[in-house]
Amino acid sequence: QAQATLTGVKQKGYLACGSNPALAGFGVPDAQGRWTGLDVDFCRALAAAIFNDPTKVRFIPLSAKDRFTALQSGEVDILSRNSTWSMSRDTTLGLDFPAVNFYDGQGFMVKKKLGVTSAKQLDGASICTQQGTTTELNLADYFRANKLKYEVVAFASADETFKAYDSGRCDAFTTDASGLYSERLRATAPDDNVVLPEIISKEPLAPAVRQGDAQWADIVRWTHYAMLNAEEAGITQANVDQMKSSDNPDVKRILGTEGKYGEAIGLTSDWAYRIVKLVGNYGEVFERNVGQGSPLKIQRGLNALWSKGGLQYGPPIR
Amino acid sequence: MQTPAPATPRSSPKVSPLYDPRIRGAAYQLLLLVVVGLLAWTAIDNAADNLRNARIASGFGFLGNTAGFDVNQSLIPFAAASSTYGAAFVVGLINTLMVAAIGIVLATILGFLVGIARLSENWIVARLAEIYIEVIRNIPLLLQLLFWYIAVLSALPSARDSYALPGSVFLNQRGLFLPRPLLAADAWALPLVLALGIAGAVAFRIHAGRVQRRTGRRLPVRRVAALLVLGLPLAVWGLLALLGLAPVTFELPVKGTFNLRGGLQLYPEFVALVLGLVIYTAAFIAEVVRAGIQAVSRGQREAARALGLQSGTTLRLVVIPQAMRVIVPPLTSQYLNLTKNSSLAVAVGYPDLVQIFMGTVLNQTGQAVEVVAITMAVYLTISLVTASVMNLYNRRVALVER
Amino acid sequence: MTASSGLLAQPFVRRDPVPAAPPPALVGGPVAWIRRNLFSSLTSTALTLAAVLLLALILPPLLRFLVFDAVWTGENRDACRPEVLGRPVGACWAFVANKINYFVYGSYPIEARWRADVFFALLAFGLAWMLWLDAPRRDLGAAYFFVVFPLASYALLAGVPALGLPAVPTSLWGGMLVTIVVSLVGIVVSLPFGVLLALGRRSRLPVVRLVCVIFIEFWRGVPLITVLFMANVMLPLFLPGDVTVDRLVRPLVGIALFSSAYMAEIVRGGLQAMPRGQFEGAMSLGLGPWLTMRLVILPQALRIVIPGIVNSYIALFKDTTLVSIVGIFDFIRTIESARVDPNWAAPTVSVTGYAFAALFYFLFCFGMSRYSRFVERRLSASHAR
Amino acid sequence: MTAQALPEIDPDLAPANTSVTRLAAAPTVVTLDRVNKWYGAFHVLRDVDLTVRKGERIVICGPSGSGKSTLIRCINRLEEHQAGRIVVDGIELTNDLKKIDEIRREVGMVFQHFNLFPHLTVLENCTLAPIWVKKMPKAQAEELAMRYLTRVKIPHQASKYPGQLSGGQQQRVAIARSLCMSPKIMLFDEPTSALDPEMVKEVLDTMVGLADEGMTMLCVTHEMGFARQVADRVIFMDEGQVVEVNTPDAFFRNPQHERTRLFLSQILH
Amino acid sequence: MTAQALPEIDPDLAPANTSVTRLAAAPTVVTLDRVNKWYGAFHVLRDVDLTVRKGERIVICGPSGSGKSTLIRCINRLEEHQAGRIVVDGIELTNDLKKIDEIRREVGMVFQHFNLFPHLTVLENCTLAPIWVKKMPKAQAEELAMRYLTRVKIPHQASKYPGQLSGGQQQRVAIARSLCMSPKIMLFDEPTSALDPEMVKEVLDTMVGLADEGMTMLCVTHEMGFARQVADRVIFMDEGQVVEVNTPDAFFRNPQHERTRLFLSQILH
Ligand SMILES: Nc1ncnc2c1ncn2[C@@H]1O[C@H](COP(=O)(O)OP(=O)(O)OP(=O)(O)O)[C@@H](O)[C@H]1O
Ligand SMILES: Nc1ncnc2c1ncn2[C@@H]1O[C@H](COP(=O)(O)OP(=O)(O)OP(=O)(O)O)[C@@H](O)[C@H]1O
Ligand SMILES: [Mg+2]
Ligand SMILES: [Mg+2]
Repeated sequence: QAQATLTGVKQKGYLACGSNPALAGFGVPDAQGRWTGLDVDFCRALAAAIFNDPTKVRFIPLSAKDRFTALQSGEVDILSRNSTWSMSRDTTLGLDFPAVNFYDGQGFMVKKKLGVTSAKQLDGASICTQQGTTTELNLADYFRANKLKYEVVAFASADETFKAYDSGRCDAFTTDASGLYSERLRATAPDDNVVLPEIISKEPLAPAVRQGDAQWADIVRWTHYAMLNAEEAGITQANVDQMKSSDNPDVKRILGTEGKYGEAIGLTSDWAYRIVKLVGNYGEVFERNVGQGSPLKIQRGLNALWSKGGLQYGPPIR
Repeated sequence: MQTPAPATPRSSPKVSPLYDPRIRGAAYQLLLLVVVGLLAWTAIDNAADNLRNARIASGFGFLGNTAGFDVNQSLIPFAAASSTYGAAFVVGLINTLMVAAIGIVLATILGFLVGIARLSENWIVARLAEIYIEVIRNIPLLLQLLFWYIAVLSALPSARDSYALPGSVFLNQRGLFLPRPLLAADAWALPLVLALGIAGAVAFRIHAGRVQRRTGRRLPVRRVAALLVLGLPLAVWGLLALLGLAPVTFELPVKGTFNLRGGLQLYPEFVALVLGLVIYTAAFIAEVVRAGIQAVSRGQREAARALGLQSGTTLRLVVIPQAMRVIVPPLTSQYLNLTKNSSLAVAVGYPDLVQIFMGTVLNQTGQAVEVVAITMAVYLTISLVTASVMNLYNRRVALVER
Repeated sequence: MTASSGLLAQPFVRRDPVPAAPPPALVGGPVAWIRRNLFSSLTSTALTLAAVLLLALILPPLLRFLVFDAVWTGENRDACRPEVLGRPVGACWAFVANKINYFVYGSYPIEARWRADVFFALLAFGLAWMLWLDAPRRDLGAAYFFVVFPLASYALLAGVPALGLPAVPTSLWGGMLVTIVVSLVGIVVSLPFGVLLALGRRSRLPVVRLVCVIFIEFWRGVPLITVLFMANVMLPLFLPGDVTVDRLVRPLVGIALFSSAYMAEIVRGGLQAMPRGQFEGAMSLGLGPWLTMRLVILPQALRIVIPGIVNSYIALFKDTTLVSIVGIFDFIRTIESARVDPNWAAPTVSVTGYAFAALFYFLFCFGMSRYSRFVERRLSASHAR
Repeated sequence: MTAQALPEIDPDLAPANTSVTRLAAAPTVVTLDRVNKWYGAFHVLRDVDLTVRKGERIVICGPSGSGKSTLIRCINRLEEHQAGRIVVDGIELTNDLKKIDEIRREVGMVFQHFNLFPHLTVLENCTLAPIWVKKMPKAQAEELAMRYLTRVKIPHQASKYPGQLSGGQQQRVAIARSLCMSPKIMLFDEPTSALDPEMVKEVLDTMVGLADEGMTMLCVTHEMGFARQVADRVIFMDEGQVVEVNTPDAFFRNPQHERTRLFLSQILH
Repeated sequence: MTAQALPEIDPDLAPANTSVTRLAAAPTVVTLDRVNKWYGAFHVLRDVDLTVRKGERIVICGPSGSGKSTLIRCINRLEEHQAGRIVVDGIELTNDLKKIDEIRREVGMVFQHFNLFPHLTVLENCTLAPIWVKKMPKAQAEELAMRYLTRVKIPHQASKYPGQLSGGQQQRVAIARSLCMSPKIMLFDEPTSALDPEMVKEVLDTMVGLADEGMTMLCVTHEMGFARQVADRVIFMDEGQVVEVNTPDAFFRNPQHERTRLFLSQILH
């Protein structure tokens, strides 16, 4: 029964994707219910690979608190909701994190007028955070390690947390750096806030699936790698059709014109072609949602390809 | 007189089991038991299956694990590094009970005031009380809590430009800062005097009762008691102060980099929660009080007045004792409601049981079943204990009827 | 007085009746009224002054905020920023006006919103039928409200592709629509269940009674929010692994269980108020226990508890706000998420949103509570007959 | 001390009217045989024996708390007896639900407080049982109800609610309601004691009319005029026992038991 | 249009009994002088004049709503009058709270519905006012209470609660409770009308006993036997006015006013 995720998805005719309803750049619906974001596009890529139709996704808004139960209970097929891959989650929650689609780290945002330039100066500050996150734990560790005092104010939802910070309840707001940029957009006066340089934790954000369905985990994993490999090979949404006739063996294997790699994971051999054609390669998705093409303007940084000094490394398709 | 023998034997005739109410009853009950049992068994079986499939650990062992997160408002020492999830549970429970206790006291006071005002002969006071009751009762508590939280936050100055009130009291977005009283090591005299004062007041009360029974004279119990309980310790304190000793020192809040440090801090979350709960519950209590007072018939009051009892005495000896019988049961359920409603703390970020335990702990451990069960058990226990105490009380005060 | 001693034991017969006279000025007239009701004693005078002072403190700023300094029109946050307008800004009604569709429908697809409108109309029709005490065929009304209407609403809102109504996943529902759906499901489900539980609690059979008592007291003993959490995280666990429950349905299950327990106690009150003679009258006519219950006892008991039911509906309606905490986009949640919209980042937007919500809930609940009082009076009047 | 039969008729106790001849051949419809009943530890009915012939009219009287109501409520099983036998119309009352239903269909009962259904109109009160118990078509049930309402002289009130009627009218509706089930036996439990004096008569007249038509009746009442006029036998109860049974004439003229004499001296003027 | 004076006594109306001589020299304890009272716009007492001598027993009767209760409730200021003077025991009733308290101590009142305090025992009901108003030591108050409870023949019920007593017993406790304040005047407002017939007598007997001891009494009642037996004067009220005043004998034998005659014809048999 645990093996059957792909079959189940095909039967339903859509992919149930647990997503963040309120994180600009990663997952957020607009007033018409159209979802955008990096995590959201990952689900679309999956749907493209499975159905050849990126719209066959239902996004299920999940809070930090109920995201894992939603996945465990089978309510969603995949949790693509900026979740940190940690050992305890991997081992005790019955989850698998097939691939890291965003390397992040926890940071702080403060009001400019405080004149603070480093997290080390936050001794005695009030800090707003969201409950039930690794953020909450990292925060405790960081201040303990640096022998600083602080007061934590924890809220159930990201909205509340940020609004409390914005209205002055806290001196600092902490979450993953990506989140900091995205939340800053919502501040009453975005430019009055600065993100401090310290990154106090490793936050590999990864889509999660239920443990025990190796095939499904492979599909998720290789969907991400296909997007990486496509970027590396220079295949983009715009040129993918021309590339189909390329005679570069790497490109041929990726686009399924040579070999039947996709069938090994229960998909069709043109699965990666569908992804790039319908959603784009990793770089495109990144830039569109969080990079220079977006209001967030996050640098590629750790998320650059390995060949450009980053950590995103797609194992070869062969 | 003769007794003619009955024409028919007096054996009990057979009853078709289909129409025997006892058998039917047993069958219904058995059926219900089977259905309930089946439901429970399926649920448990499914849960066990699901947990196994999801590879979630079960059991209460997690309570001993280190929590790793911090809580800003705790009456017991709590540190992320060393405290366990069990300790987090205790912190949440204490915070819940504290809010409930403070809320109950304040809501009772406000509720009685409003309830009495509602019956005031003064038209405008009665109307104001009525408007208060109607408006507050008809707006969801959650909305009121959010409103108070936002209103409290946005009305207050930032930490750097705190309002400074007399007596080293500060008010800002981080809360209300009061001097924290610290008892000096050699100040044992003060609590002692306080205890003596209370003991004295109790003794005087008993004495006054005896005098009254013997001579009919009434001693000024309340005044003497106030003097003993408040006046005596103050006098001793003053005396010590004159001698140059300081039995109580105050830790004053002082400005830190970001915020005031030291002193006693009342957090805005706490204030908003208590404010919201008190204002909301008081509206209901006011209705309870009004109904209770109105339930005492006019005749009772008239009879007392006709006997020459003055209005104060009438209220104290005739109206209130009778009103209390009517008031106490619904009042208790309002207390229970307040306690249960304190779980809305989660909406304003006050770390109560639900917020810490059902929120943070559940998320960090993933042990939903255990955490939800424990939390519900706590509230259930509170409810059941209160209900049984109430039943005892009701039995004690129930009017004796023919 | 003259010669009153002469009155002693003197017979007397009144030959000229004293006509009724109007009361002296003290009794009637506005001045007397004011004196009697506002300044009857020293305390009263002090209270009056205090009350007037309180009003003077509260009313002007309130009115200024809600009306005089309020902003009524505008397209974005600039409309409500004091530094842009150059004057103090009160409530930002422009924000509400701008977001009103979101508050009403949530993210319900625009092209399908007419379906929600039809739902509202069907609801209003059903409510009018049920609540208007002199309406014809109220039994049909009940059937409509408890059977036809729920089915029709489900078909309308969720959609039936076979009938040409495309499916709308519940994750898109929101705003007042969800608030009303949630509270309606609560009431529609809790009434029959409440009746069953109440009957069970009064049963002669000890096991039935015990099961019902435990069920009722359990739900009444825990806060709704824990019930919602439970429904949210535990319900899926209790179901077989391949069965999933819609996210909107989960809190509905919690609310239905919770309100059934409260409803059961209300209905039990009505059953207890039924005199024994009604049972006996029916039994002696040969009606069996079930017929007696259905034809004689329940119709009367339910009528007695209409005010109680309405009150519990008010409570339920207010309580549905809690579903926002478990992530359902009800009315409160739409306000919450709209107020953090950076397009509308202005100082008074949050408070305006809450004020609007408060107004909405107040009007609804106050209307219902007045209605329940009206029914109560009607009932007691008909008893006095 | 028995109630039934009176096989050898003591000439002094013999009923003066014709009821003996009228009833001699009639079949027995109700038999109580050493019926005992307890409420908890309280012994309310002690060895009660009683035989009622078809068409017989019996008045039961006795001081308050003597068990009169309990006795007649046992006959249609509103109360359960714990020892002895009760046979109604050939059916013995046991726990058998089916038989109880059957008996209740045969036995009509009129209560002190009418127990009309206030949420139904007078007509609906009367047609409820015929429609639901006898499965009679509605039109036919209404016709039947109107017949009996005419009989108790309130056909024009049919569409009113019980709350709109006077006590006497309500009691007459209650009688009509029972009659609609065409019962073989009617039980009356102090049918006039909750009525204002001026309404007693209208109800008693209705009952006399019923008696004249030969209905078998057991009636708990203190209306001695009624007893004299229609009763075949008067039964006097005290402390759960049948103390004296006699014709009304003999009962009032010459009570045998001292308890009876005491009771009569209290209620007669 | 007044009540007083009638200087020439119509011989036919002259009182027949000895109360004139008994009371001739007694001081006046209650004087009502053109008392008027309104409830809102409703004129409930109209120009009422009344003088009560010490030891006099007055019965007030009249149709429902005629203002009888209002009248006697004005005498201990349970209701406020708006025009005219009321003087009780030499003290005029004004808004002066102190004087009101004083008068209430002198005037006992017994209500139709007893108004005992259900949360206190019979004894506590009786001792409450002596202890709290007269500041009597508890033991003494209890002794006093027991004396009066004995007087009304229920000393053995002292430790019960009012809810455990019958109506007649409760009313007697209410009388004892009033007596414990040693009032100079007793007001009764239909003291027996809420009682079952068999209990009326025990309460009336108690009141007759009080009258025999010379208590000044104003009693609203329709118990005509009582009026005949003890009243010095009967006052008939209608529509807020005193319509007729006479000795009981003359009042019942030969009512003068047609309204009185009508009333008497309704309540006497
Ligand atoms: N359900 C009951 N439980 C316990 N005792 C009962 C019950 N019903 C009646 N009794 C007692 O049984 C006795 C006989 O009651 P029953 O009603 O038969 O008397 P009755 O002769 O009809 O009196 P009445 O003239 O007052 O109607 C009374 O003492 C009564 O208190
Ligand atoms: N508090 C009040 N407010 C307004 N009207 C009142 C009030 N109390 C009594 N009344 C009216 O005043 C009139 C006289 O009332 P009162 O009780 O004195 O009559 P009564 O002669 O004692 O009648 P009864 O025999 O019914 O007791 C009645 O019409 C009554 O309705
Ligand atoms: Mg993280
Ligand atoms: Mg009166």
